[in-house]
Amino acid sequence: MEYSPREMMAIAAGRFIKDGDVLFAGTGVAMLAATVAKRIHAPHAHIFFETGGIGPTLEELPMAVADPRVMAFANLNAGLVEAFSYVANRRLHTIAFLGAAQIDKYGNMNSTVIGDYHAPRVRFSGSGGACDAGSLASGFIVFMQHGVLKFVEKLDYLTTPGWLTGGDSRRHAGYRRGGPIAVVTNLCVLKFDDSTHEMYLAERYEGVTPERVRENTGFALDVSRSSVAEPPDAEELRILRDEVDPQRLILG
Amino acid sequence: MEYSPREMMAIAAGRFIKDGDVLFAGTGVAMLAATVAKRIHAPHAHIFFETGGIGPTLEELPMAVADPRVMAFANLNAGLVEAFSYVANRRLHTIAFLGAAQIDKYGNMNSTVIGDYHAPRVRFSGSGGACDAGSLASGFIVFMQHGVLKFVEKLDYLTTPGWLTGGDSRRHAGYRRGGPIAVVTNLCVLKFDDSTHEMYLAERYEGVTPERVRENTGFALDVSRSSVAEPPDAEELRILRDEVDPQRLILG
Amino acid sequence: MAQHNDLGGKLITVGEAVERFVPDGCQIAVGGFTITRNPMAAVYEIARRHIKDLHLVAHSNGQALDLLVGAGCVRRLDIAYGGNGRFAPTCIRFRKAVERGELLVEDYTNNMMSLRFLAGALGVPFIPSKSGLGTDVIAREGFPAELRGTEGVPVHKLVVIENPFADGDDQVVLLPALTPDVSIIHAQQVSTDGTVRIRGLSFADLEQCKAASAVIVTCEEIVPESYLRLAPDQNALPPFLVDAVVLAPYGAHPTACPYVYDYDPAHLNHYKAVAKGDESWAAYLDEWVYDVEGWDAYLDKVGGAQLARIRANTVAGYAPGLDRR
Amino acid sequence: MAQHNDLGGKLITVGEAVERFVPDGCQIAVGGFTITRNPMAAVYEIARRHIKDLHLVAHSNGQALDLLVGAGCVRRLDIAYGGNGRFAPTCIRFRKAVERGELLVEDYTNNMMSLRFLAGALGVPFIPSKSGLGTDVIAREGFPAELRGTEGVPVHKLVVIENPFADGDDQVVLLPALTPDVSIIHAQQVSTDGTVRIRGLSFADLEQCKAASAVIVTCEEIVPESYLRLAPDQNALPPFLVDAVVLAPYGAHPTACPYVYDYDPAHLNHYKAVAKGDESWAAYLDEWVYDVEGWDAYLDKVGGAQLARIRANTVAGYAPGLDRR
Repeated sequence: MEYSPREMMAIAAGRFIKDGDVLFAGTGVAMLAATVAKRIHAPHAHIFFETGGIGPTLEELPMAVADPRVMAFANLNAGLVEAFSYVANRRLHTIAFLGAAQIDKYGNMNSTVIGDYHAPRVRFSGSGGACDAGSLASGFIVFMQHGVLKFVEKLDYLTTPGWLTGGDSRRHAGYRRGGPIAVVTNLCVLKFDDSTHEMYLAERYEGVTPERVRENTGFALDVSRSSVAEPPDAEELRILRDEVDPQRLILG
Repeated sequence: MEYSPREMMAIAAGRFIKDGDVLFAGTGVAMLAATVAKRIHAPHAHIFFETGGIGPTLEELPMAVADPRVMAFANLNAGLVEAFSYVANRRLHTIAFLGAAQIDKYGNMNSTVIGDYHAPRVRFSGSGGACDAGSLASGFIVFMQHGVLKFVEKLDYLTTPGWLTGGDSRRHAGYRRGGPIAVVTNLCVLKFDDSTHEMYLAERYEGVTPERVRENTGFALDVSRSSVAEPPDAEELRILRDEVDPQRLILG
Repeated sequence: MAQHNDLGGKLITVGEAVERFVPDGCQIAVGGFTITRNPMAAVYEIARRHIKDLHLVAHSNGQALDLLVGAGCVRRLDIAYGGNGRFAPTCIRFRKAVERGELLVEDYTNNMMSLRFLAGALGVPFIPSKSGLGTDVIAREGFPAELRGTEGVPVHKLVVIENPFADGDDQVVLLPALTPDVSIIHAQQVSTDGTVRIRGLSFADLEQCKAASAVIVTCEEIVPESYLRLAPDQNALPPFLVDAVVLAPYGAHPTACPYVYDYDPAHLNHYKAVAKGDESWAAYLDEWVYDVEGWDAYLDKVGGAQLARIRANTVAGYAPGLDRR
Repeated sequence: MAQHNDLGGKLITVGEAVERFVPDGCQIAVGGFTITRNPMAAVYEIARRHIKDLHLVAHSNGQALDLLVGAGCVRRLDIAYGGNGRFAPTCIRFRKAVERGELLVEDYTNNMMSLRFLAGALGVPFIPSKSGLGTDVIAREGFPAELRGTEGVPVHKLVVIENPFADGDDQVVLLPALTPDVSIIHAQQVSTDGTVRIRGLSFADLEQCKAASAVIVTCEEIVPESYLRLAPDQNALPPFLVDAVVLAPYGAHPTACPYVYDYDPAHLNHYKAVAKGDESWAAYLDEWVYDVEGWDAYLDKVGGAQLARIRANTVAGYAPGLDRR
């Protein structure tokens, strides 16, 4: 069965979601991943948005986290302060979905500038809630297009904390939990070593070689532990295409 | 026209309220003062409660600041955090009405214990919101029964900050505004000297001598600046008795 | 409307809820304020089970506080106000317990306590305040030094620092966050998926629940999920913060549950009278707590006519003209 | 229903409101978030009047932010996110202005900015956070040293301290409170006594208004005081915090006003296209800002059919099936 890299990304990321997780979603592929997972294997997962929309029915896909569609028929409508209190809540297993312009081998991310901070060549949106989710959630999953300009040795600006400088550095910085769980790209799924917290290739999609992943990564990457990812099945694709994004707003 | 000391207290205190003031009310005489003032000379005063009831119609008198009557037909119902943010709001001229077990010559008050703090002879309710209103509001007005056990040289416990040790001490402690404006008792109205911030007798009620006030005050009191208070007029009494507390829940 | 399900196992009896979430010695926050929306069905159950050594953290939860203290369930108390409005300017059993040295008390203020719950809810270790500078609320610690840093007791009652964003003369009080083991509140409605709606003032109930490790919600009724989803702006807590739901009609009695029933002045006045004497108080406990089988029996004792008398006007939220003297 | 009064002098035109409360150089917060409930009628008016040197403080107020920046009204910006969701992952005129060095930017996060407004609302000088430790959000200051401590700019971007209630390894970020000169929000309803009701998410609008020195509320409609008093739980701001009320139907266009109208995908896509070129952008400003007499003329330009197309289903809150590509 044919499927696009974006469809594979949504399904691969959705597999990290456990039933009962509380999901901090953004727009884009993250929303697809969360919604598909909830409809397939995590029916008791709760989706919420940094804007304060908690548990909406999402009958239509939101185009932004402030879209009225994140408020419609929700469990409750709150505000930013309350939404971030849920991200941080020690009782909840909150998983965030994040994207960025750059990522390094410890899963730290840049969504602020390319070039000098005070005279940037490119200015991006800035953190939004990404730094907060990276700081406060139980863990986060990253979506990236794979490429050497995005997977870099050194970030131009560290917006969102991953494993910082690896090892125990995250805990020593003052964080009690959290950190990146996986990076889901158009080529593969990357994870982090349990002790060094360095990124490694975990699963490559059908037809993708370890070499191709390595060529598209701007830092040395361990590809020795990789296997081929399970492709999406027909039911996953049907739900994704027919139920979740029939207008192909995000699938394109 | 006959009137009781409690009626005089409500009316005397109400006269300190200016149109547009935002009034932090408790139960008891404070509520009568606020309500009478709003119906007579301060129609644009806003009454609110530390529990979060903002601008209720008060068709019936509440028996506690959490009484459903402080919520009924209110401008809005909030919570404690929000209510105290209004007390502290620098834009608002918030006036609080407070009572206590003891008061000293600088208007500091005790509503916590009599005797040793760790083995008290008498335990009272504690601060509630009194310390907060004393700390954060634009000013506060105190209701007390006059007596040497209540107007004391030294408090057993300083619950609510008045002018602290007088002069500029309140500002040096870190407060930006506030402090006691007046003390309204069953005998008189006391104010505070503009520079020393010591209490003095400002107005004594009809038939009350300066000497009687002094005898009932446990510290040296300047009575040289006092005049006789204007008694309540018929309209004030009618509103108080017929409209505000027809059940005589507080007037007794 | 179909009969509600068991809310995924969350719908349990008040006895099960107390059994599971309120062990001896735990730190507990109860919702409501003085005479309104105290979770009394749960509080009576805690007293009935003789739960001991509770560390109660409260702003002004008058009636629940006094019953728990009077029944000997509480050993430590962080508190702003132990009173019940016009019914008891100082809660009577609370007062006696402190004067007899039966209770360790740490005094804060209402703003401080609500901010401490807010800090717990936000997941930050402390929160600043400009209240209490120069007062004994700041100068005096209530808990003995040996308790400091033990379970549920912060290493300092509070800390005063200079505002690092100012040039001086700007002292700020840092208050330690509260993260109670369990928070119990009473709400008007819980939906079949566990969403909570509170009507009228929420006091600090929501901050208490967000800060706590476990949340019990007793409620007047359970309503369809679809109903609460029609007006999400009015809902208070999401399902994922609620551990146990207890259906307890009149579960706040003798305190009020706005828009459902008023407080019960007859019971509160009776309480005030009997709380004054140790013997009459012991008799009250027997009559209303220990000899009562459960909440249904309690409501039978209150009596149908009295419950009818205090029923709230559903528009005003209280019982207009109720004799409250 | 009788025609509403002038709300005690508070009901003024959007021009009067901007004239009175938004001088050149002031610090301003605008409500809403990316493509929802931005106070656009006021924002277009600010642009039309060529207000200069604003210090805009924002979490993620996308569309308002980009128009104000693109019209050259903003000199300084405290910001968490300059984007517009799927319509513009980075706001286009914002991006150009930063890359050209026309804007001084201090980067925070959404949680930080909302907490900074909360601190301003609570009347405390700072508030703690556990966000951003070890990141450049903390390490890098955006504003030059010479601005520090001047009007509206804190002496430090933020301060990291050790948690005084812990034993070590517990760094905490202290964020300076925000107290903007003026906060402008758009609400669905204001009552004849000045009470404000917001439907759907409130974002950080309420904190912004409580922290500000002046508050302008533009609204879809003015309703009787007695109506909002029937459901006080649903109201957002009391009359005493509102300085000016502006009746501005469709006043959030092209952003959404939940339960009244959706965002306007046609306008947002057009905006995205024209914002990319300096000439086409200048033409947009002429066509939609400077050559437009006022809000009525703006709505005529949008056109009745398009306003009908985006009208919200009053139950769902948005326009189901709206073509949003």
